[in-house]
Amino acid sequence: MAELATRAVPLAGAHGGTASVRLKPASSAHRISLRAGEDAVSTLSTTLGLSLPTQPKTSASSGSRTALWLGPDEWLVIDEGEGGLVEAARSSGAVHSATDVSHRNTAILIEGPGSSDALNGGCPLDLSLKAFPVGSCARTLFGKIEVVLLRTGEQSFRLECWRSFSEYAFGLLREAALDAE
Amino acid sequence: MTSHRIKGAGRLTPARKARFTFDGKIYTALEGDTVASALLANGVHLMGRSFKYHRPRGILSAGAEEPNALLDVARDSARCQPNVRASVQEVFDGAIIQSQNRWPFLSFDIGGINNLLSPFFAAGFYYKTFMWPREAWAKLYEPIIRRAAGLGVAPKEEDPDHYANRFAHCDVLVAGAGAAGLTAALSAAETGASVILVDERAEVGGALLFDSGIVIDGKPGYDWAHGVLARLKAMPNVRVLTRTTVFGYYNHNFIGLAERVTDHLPRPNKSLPRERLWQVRAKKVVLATGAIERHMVFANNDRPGIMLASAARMYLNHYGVAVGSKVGVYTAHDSAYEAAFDLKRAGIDVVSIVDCRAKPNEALLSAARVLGIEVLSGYSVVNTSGRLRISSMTVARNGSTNHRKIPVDALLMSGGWTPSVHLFSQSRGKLKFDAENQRFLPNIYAEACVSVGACNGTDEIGALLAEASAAGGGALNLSGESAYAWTGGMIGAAEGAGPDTAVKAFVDFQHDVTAKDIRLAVREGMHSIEHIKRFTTNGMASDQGKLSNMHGLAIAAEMLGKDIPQVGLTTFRAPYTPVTYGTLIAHSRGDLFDPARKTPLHGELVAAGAEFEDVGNWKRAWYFPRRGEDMHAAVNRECKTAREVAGIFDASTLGKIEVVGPDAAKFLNLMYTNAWDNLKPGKCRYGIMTREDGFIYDDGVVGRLAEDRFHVTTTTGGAPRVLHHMEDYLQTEFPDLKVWLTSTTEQWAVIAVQGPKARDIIEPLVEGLDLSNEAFPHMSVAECTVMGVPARLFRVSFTGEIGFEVNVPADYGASVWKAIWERGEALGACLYGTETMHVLRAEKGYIIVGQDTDGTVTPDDAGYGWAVSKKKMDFVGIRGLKRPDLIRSGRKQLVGLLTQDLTEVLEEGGQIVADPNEPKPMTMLGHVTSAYWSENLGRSIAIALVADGRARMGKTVYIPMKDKTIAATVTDMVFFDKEGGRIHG
Amino acid sequence: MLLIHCPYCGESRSELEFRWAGEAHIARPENIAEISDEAFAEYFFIRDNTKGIAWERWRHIHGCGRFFNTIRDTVSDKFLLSYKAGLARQPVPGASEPVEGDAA
Amino acid sequence: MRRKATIATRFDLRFVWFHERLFRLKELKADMRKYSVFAVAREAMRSHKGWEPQWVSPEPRSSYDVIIIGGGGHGLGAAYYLAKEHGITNVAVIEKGWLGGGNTGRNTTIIRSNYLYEESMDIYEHSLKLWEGLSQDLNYNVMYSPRGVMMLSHNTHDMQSFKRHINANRLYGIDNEWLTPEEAKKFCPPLDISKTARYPINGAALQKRGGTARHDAVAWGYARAASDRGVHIIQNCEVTGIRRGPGGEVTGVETNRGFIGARKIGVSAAGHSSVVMQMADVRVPLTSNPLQALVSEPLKPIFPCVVMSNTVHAYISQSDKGELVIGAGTDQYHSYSQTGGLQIITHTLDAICELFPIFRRVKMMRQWGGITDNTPDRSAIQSVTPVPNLFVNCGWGTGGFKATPGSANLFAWLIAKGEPHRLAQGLTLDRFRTGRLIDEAAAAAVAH
Repeated sequence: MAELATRAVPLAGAHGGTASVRLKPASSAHRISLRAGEDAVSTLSTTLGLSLPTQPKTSASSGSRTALWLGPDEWLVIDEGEGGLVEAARSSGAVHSATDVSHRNTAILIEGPGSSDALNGGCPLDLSLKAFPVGSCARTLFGKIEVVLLRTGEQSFRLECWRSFSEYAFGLLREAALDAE
Repeated sequence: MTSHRIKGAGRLTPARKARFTFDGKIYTALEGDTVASALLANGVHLMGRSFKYHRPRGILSAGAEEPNALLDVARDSARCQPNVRASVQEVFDGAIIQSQNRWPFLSFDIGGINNLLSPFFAAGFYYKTFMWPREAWAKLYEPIIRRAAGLGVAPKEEDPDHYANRFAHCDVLVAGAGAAGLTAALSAAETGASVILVDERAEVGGALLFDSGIVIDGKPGYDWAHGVLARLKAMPNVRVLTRTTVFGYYNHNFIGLAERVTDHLPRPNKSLPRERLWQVRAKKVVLATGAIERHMVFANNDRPGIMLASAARMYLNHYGVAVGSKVGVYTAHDSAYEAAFDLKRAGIDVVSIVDCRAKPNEALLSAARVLGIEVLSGYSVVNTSGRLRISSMTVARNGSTNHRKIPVDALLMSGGWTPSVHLFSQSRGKLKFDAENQRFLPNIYAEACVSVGACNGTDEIGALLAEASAAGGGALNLSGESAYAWTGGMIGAAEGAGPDTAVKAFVDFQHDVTAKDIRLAVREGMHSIEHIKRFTTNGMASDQGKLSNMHGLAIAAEMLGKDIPQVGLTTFRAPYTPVTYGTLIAHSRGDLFDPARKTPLHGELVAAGAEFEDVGNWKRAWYFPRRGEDMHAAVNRECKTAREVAGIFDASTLGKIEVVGPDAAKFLNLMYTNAWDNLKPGKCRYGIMTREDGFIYDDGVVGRLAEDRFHVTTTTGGAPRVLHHMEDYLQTEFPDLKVWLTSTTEQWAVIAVQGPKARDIIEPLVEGLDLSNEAFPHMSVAECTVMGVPARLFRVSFTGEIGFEVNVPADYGASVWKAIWERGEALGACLYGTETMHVLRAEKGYIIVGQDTDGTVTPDDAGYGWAVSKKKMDFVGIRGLKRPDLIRSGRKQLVGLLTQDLTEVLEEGGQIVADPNEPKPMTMLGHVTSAYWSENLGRSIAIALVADGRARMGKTVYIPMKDKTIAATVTDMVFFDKEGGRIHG
Repeated sequence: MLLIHCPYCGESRSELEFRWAGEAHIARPENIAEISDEAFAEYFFIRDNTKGIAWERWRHIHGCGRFFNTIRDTVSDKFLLSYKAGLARQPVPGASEPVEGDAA
Repeated sequence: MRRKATIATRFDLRFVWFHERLFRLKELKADMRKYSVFAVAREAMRSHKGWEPQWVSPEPRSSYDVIIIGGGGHGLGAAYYLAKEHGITNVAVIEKGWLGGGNTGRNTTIIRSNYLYEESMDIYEHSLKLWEGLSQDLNYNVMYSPRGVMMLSHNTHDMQSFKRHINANRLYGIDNEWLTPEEAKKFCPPLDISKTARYPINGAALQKRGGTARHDAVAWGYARAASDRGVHIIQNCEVTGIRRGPGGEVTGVETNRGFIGARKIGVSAAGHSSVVMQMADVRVPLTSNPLQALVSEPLKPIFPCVVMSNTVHAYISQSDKGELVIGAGTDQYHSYSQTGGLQIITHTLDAICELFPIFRRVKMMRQWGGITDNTPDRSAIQSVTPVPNLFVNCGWGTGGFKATPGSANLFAWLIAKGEPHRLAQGLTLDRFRTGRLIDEAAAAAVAH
């Protein structure tokens, strides 16, 4: 038996932020890009153990899992627990596509009163609580990269991006945080 | 402090002082002073030189429209800023300020000779001369002109300051915080709307800062403004941005703001940005941008000490500074009277009000009488004198030649007020001409936007407050009154500006455009206002015609005998005032200019000593030099080792798309020229993608993992556009297919192991898969376990050797790479980079899309005609490929080239000819697309696109270089292992 | 910078998130392999390039990823309507007469 | 007052005398139409009262031999060359707005000819040769300034592409040379050539004969020279229809000033070409996009040449007035609005400041947009059309200014002879049917 591979996560040791905006890399998570037609939503919801959101900009959570609506037939499902997302989707028997993107994406957690200001340093979305309440999510832009943004609390966000863009995302957040109120 | 600051006047605190230098001399200012008010307080009127004639110039205005007093303001050698308007820049302690466009001194400037030569330098003179001899323009005239032109000097060092950006959204954005803007903002805010209120000055108030005659809700205007400000600041739905310019009004209520954060601070906190760009999307925009006072156009109206009446009033009422001790007034509008009254009440000698109107407002005349100010109505100022500051004005009754010279040290002028419709125009709203008041006003709106107050032609305070309150959407009930109702105004040349003589009556101060220049332009056939502007440069200076446009238009209209609207108005463009590049760029510089993408193996590559190259956004390992090796030596070693033992390569940047669904094969059939339904799970195939035009768009190996799942690879640079292209067809043309696409480029770290010992290297790390040739032959794919993690293993080769591509989840990539390299190193393998990859594939004649092809190459041109299915009824490109030019003979085809001198490596991009002795222009057959030294073959090799290339096999062609001509023989493209046995082990 | 309504996201978002995708309702010929050179040139190259009301495609590429159609005035750059891909060419809102056009 | 004027006049005379001695000029024509230093000096002494209109704007005749639709550089130039080289003077140029008000007056004035394909080299080099003598030919100083156009290479792909261009140009007789980063820095001192830059510079291609010219002067110079030869220049006249005869041939144009007959019509309407062509039921493969540009405040000379980088999308030079003239990219959508998004400007400026970090404190003074007409292969169209006697010149995209004299000259030939000149044979509409494209974009990412 060969030795076992060890894991090296992006943004290891990255730190930054200010008193009003705290930045930290999220821990590793399981993720799938889930694609399916309308007819498969309810069975997939059952086997995944959460109800896949069907409204734009919304997410749904259950236990360690969160499903983010990204498009009319597309969800990003994140599991911060044991995983098994691909298998769960497969067990539905519905026609769908579940592709493991656990390592493609990485996430940065942004917390504090200035978090929306810092994000608006590069994100063109209206991040006021009225337009983007807790639980909202969207694929959008942050500076020159594409990200998926999830509002986890009034003053906290999770920013998902592809791993090779994570240094840029963290760097821009670090600089924008300096300018956040 | 000095004799020009009047005790008790103004709103600055005498105890709070700041020191600065101007042209090396130390001066004292008060906190809150602008550079202009501080210099005036010190008796300094001469602040600059004009662009063309180098005429002495002083401060003209107290705001953003300033055309004359442009200075260089610095903190240190890197933080220096040219062309700063003295009327806008606040003084800070330690500021180093210098005048511009003069040599050797501001008071004695050699360039002033241009003023004497001015008869020669009429508008457009340069189009008529400087043409002989032909070479002299670029060699002699232009360098002289260029040296003479330009105002400030660009900084020589990189800007050490940083800038910030903020996207924002609001219900109502209010531009301008004068009486109208404050009212609109308060009205909107009280309805609960989110409001952003913006003003370019350090303080809110707008005209209330100088206009002492306005009372709102029973309070002096200034006090009322600050009361409203306090209320707004206490509201959570309101953001007030001062020192912030609304510089651009873009599509769909997208508004650009530039906020000056630190330029007024003596020692700014380093964490603060110098300026902040706000990009605001507003549901509604309220324009409350006020109006700008016009100057009068008369002879020598540009001497230092001559300024707008409202500016003098601002310097007095807000800054407590007297702009002169013997002051004359020349006006066509009532407002200048109030300036005169304020000055007189402050104890300044106002010698005369010269009003070119025959019958000024009776109330003003009587007020003047009470104050003891002489009013000369029906008179004009026809000239001035004074070298570096005005010393007298010459007045004459209109129509009379009897002149009277009156000594003055300042002359205030007012031609009335021009509504600031710049932002309205930028929004593409249509203006209408208000003939009665000779002004353009907003008429048809193009955006969700409303103009209020002076910029809308609403001058009366009560009406203004009501209009602004309604615009805000609320219902404030404010009362307002002003001391006098204003009437009057004129545009165009006043008496004493001509009619058409050698007199210099300035229309555009900065560019030295005079009334006679405008007339000359019309005489020369420039009848469109845009032609007049471009011919004379009127309105093209850094103030963009804020003062000059209307005058220029009126003079042209008079010359043409047309109404002003018929002559037109030049287009207002963003920015309203100049905006620093650094602000517009904000964070996008250095590392944040453009993301540099690194693979999961990057750290390992760095540790192994790799040199990197940029490929698209990626940093890729180029080669791995060992001690003492240059690139050539390293690549030669890598090439040899890879073929003799094995090489290990980071292929993670290859684009990957997971194509999943019951119709996956059907979809790929349409997207690639090849057929896919007959590819069995566990097998791979090289695919070529064309667009409808039939030219090669991308290529890559596609592995079928299951009936309904394909792992598609693309070129490194092509990944995003290929996915977009596929989505386009899937969503638009073939929406009924049940298949989905997911980018997995970054999910996998890809380690290519190539060479005779490739299998030996990876075998011990792989579980659950028999890697033998029989069980896992060339072009196989399988899911397995590598070092305990789920992996996808490809048996593929881009080198012609036995090859594997190990795909493991990216986080495990570095660990697996380390293990593979540990085994590889022990067996004598090497790491290799993109350069060696290029050589090895060229030895085998494998093409690189984008290097050997360029968007004009068909699969057949590239020698890949076999990859185009003949059986398929349809695929993207099927029709384009059959067009006449794509099937004609004589097309350029990819072939091999062998130089007759083995050691001669061709230049990539070298052009190929059949007859090296043909005179220029020569007939080119094609070009060298790839060329390398092949250590394995002991000679140079090349790939080239050559017209009719395959028919030229064995023939000699020539590559003429700058210093020599190289002969080469056309061959097929496979240079190494022609039989292709090695790939199968 | 345009503000574009995405019919799938149900709201208007910044142009930054979108990619323009050319004129709408140009169907790929069913029998594309058989059409003439002229017909192919017409399909692949020729566009109306309308000055005025134009039907066009956009993709919410950095949002929901969907292609959709819009009606936009190419002189004012105002959007008059956004609608989902696959729907027939929609009439101009507020126009009194139906606009001619194929339902592709 | 009077005394001062005398001093100035005396000085002017001395200046003229000096000028004359320096260049031994012999031309002393009294003809008021002729521009020269003497004419300027003479006028200086009488307050410039003697200048005549540069071009005359007569009432349109009922018909012309040729009508050119579009009064930009290309259209005015074509009229000039029709008169000068083909003896066809019964010509009108019809412009819906003011002369040179389209892309002629809105571009960043870059001139070069170092293109890749023979079809492109032919026309752009023909153009460059005409630029070199244009001021003298027109008797109008268009300020052609061959200060050098330097295109930056940032990676291996750029280098391969540039060397392909350089070699092709050399064999074709067009100057274009490879510079090392150090040589590039020497030619343009503000350039940052540090290896640590995000997109380090690994070399550059320099065309020394490339440069800039004064855009407005090109339109005015052609207008004046054409007018001198009898061409009618009709502004504020919008074509609303193209009338056809029984054989389908053109017979004239409907305009907002009535019908004007024509035996031949040449359309040279840049961004509006497809609109005009549709009046004759001809569809051309064009997309009109906003293209933006901007200038800085005027600065003392700091930038000696023209620099372009296709990789980071930046185009910059400094005008004689001292403004940094910067070309931005095209907006993505088709539009006739002549405005574009702020993001295009910011993207261009961050590229400029990456190459020239010292410019970060410089200020943008004015931004604007034009309408570029882009073809699928980013090469121009100069062609006969399916309609007899209707000719089209369009699709110059972002490269139209540099092509002005060459395009105008060859378009005049096309109209006069009814068939393309040898140098413009590849530019016909037929290439979209045959697939024989001239794909400069495919070869070099952006043609500018």
